Amino acid sequence: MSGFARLVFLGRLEDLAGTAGLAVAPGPLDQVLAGLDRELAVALLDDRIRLALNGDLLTESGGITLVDGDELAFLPPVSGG
Amino acid sequence: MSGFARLVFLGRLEDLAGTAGLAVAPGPLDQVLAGLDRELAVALLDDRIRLALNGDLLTESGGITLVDGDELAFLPPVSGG
Amino acid sequence: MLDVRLSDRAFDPAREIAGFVSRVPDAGGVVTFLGQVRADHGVLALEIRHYAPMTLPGFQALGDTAVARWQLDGMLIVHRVGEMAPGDPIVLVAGASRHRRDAFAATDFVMDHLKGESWLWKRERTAEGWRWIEPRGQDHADRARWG
Amino acid sequence: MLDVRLSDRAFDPAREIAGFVSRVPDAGGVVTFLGQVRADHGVLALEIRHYAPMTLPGFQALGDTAVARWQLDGMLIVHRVGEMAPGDPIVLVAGASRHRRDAFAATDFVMDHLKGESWLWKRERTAEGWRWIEPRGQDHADRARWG
Repeated sequence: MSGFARLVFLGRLEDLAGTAGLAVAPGPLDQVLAGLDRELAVALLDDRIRLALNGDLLTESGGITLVDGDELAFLPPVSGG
Repeated sequence: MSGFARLVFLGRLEDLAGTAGLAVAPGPLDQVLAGLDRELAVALLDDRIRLALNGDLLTESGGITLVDGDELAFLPPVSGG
Repeated sequence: MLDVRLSDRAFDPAREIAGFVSRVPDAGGVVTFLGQVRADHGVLALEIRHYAPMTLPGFQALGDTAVARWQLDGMLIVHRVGEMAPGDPIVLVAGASRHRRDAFAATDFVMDHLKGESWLWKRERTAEGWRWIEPRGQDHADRARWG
Repeated sequence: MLDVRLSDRAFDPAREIAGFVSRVPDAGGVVTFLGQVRADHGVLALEIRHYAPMTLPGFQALGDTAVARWQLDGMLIVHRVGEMAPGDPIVLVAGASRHRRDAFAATDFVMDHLKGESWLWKRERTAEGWRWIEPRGQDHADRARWG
């Protein structure tokens, strides 16, 4: 059991997190986020942030549980210009 | 007096004339054309042939008289793509 | 022929174009778009971040769409990631077709969708430091052109 | 910057594009169109004849129109005359602009008008000999796009 899941922070979220990625204990996403810095957790839950699990864009962010080896990416709106 | 004017044949007219250009005696265009091969003269008078006198496109082909040093170009429709 | 690449180092647009053209001898027309870091408004550097599992597949899907929609002999998409200086190439898109309208439309289409739908995040450094580039409303208008 | 040339010998499109891009450092986007002799339908040679007092001024006027109509940092038109082989470049048009839409539109516009309004006469050689290329109805439709 246990092992690691990985969170990946893109764009400005990387700056906010102070890192491009973070190894976390697997489990329900709510629980994973509760273990993070509060300001970062709030930013990650912003409506405009999309999620990709193992490279696949998620249409719903509710009810996610990370298992060993999962990679969950937080994708802020892409840049214009 | 006298001298020369020059006729210039573009595109397929060059092939028909057998030459890219011809020096002719100055004078009214009708008279100049009358001195050419009949088949060539008929081709030059075709409605779709436009004329340029010394590099300027003519809007009317009637009443042209060539003087010494003039260059009259016969421009068939340009090719498509 | 569809060639889609991300490049984490500078590329030479003229060499890429020459290579592309040599692979489409039957095409009557080749349209290219080259985007480069503008040298005119105090930008000292541009950084583009990507997410490997999504960025390249996204470009590939966009190329596939263009190839399916127009009659193309070839399509090339090369996009820089990482940090760039003013004058550096950012993106090169090329379309080759028998009739030029297809190449124009496909290249234009890819550019309209690249800018707004790619998984890329950009920030600029000016004298005041780094600043993230936000989404633009114009991108939506650009994509809406294609129905 | 408007650069309009006729060339009676082969030119290198990649080198021309590189030279053009180096002269427009402030442009965010450069669109190019390269037309080449197609290698796919039995054409052994293409000859383009021109009339010096009208052909180059005609291209120049077309370039002037594009420069007046769009916001361009630069515009390049290079056109071959004389005899060419399959694969040889015929025409290179490039437009550079701050915003890519101007460069796309100007390049597209110039191509639509080049083909139908330039003072150029073309013939092709196939196994059956030389054949003059006639005007096409499509050229009128292409120009009509621009109102």
